[in-house]
Amino acid sequence: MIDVRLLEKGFSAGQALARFAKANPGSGGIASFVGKVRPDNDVKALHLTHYEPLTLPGMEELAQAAMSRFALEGVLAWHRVGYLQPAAPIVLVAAAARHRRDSLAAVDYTMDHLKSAAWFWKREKRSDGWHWIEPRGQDHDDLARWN
Amino acid sequence: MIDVRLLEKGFSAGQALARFAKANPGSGGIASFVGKVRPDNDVKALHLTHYEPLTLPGMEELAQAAMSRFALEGVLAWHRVGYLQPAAPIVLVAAAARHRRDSLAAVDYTMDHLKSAAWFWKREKRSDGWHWIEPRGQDHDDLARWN
Amino acid sequence: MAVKILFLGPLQDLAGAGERMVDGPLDWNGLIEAVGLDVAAKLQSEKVNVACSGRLLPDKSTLAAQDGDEIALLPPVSGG
Amino acid sequence: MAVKILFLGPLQDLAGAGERMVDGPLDWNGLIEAVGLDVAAKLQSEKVNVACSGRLLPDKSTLAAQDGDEIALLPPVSGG
Repeated sequence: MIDVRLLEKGFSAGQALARFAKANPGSGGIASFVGKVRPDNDVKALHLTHYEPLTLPGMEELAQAAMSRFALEGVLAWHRVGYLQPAAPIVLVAAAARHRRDSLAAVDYTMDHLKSAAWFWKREKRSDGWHWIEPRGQDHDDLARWN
Repeated sequence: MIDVRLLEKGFSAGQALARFAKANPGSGGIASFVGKVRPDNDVKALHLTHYEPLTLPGMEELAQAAMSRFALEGVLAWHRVGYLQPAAPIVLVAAAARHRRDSLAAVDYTMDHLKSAAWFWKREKRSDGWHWIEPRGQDHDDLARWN
Repeated sequence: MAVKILFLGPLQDLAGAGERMVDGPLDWNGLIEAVGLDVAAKLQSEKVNVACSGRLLPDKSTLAAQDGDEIALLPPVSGG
Repeated sequence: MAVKILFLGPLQDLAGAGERMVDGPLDWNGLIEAVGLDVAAKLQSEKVNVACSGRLLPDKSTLAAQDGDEIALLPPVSGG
């Protein structure tokens, strides 16, 4: 079961995970990662933009790739767009599998690709105004692990 | 923040994760794994026994080791004991960290140690009676990755 | 009808707007001329991708946009 | 008062009971004699750990249990 969403409004990761678990009753384990706006570095708000014709299809392809690469029964990838407050969840990824290592590796893989290969641009508002977040070398190193 | 528990009764992983997130407001990300009794292989019930003077202290040492090894702000490790029905959660591990890779690696590390180095003995009830679950070679291979 | 050019992410600050309408048809050289010097310089780097009508172009220099098409200029995505 | 021997996990099936009380003091040889042949054979393998009074013994042959102590026989834990 693939559940991929772009969300304009906030969401509860706990509730989403509870529903995902119910939707994958046959799995021995579910791994997940939730990423939040860091409440530090003088950040007042985060603004996430995307390009609709590419972003959601790209996320769906990524979820399919994770399903093919690992022995999964389900994968969930939810990503916020729009304006976010500090501590709000940005991204939730979960993978249901028969074996623990598959579910954890699938979350790792999906997060690495969402971070550096999905069509999102972020800027953050600090006390001196808005700043675009640049690509990070570390993210590309993380992605290269899967080649 | 370390939250280690041995539980005699069932629990909701979603609720536990929601509380854990609130208890670690400064973290950029939370990774988790929940393992359930597999509803297959003719398994009617799972029975988990432990040795109280060693099991909980061992889990607390493991959580401390994860905190020391990875850059974490919090770690949660809950484990069921007693009789469990198919699909019931057995174990929940979560790690809150500033960086994604730390949180995922900490969950992987903690699960590997809970699986093959924590004082639990499991037996499962099949149609022909109770059977002890033997140690698995794969689990020891998983553990050896961290040496 | 015309061609719509979308400036994604930080390109919108360089362009001074999120989008611009230009007359079609538009090829790669026409795009370079239409976007202004700052965006053109970025566009000529390998790191900016171009999509036309919702499809990423494997080779952006083959751009051939018609009236009604939407061209999206896609700079490197944010890590963070 | 006496020494309590606890048989954990699959050892309880071999012992026929979860625990047994024996007179103290009890050393390694006394333990081997007290647990019956099946458990003794397992106990002499490296894989069965012994705890006394809640502490794992680094070398189980150094066992020196007094009346009131609890000895736990700990077979390899389950994977699964």
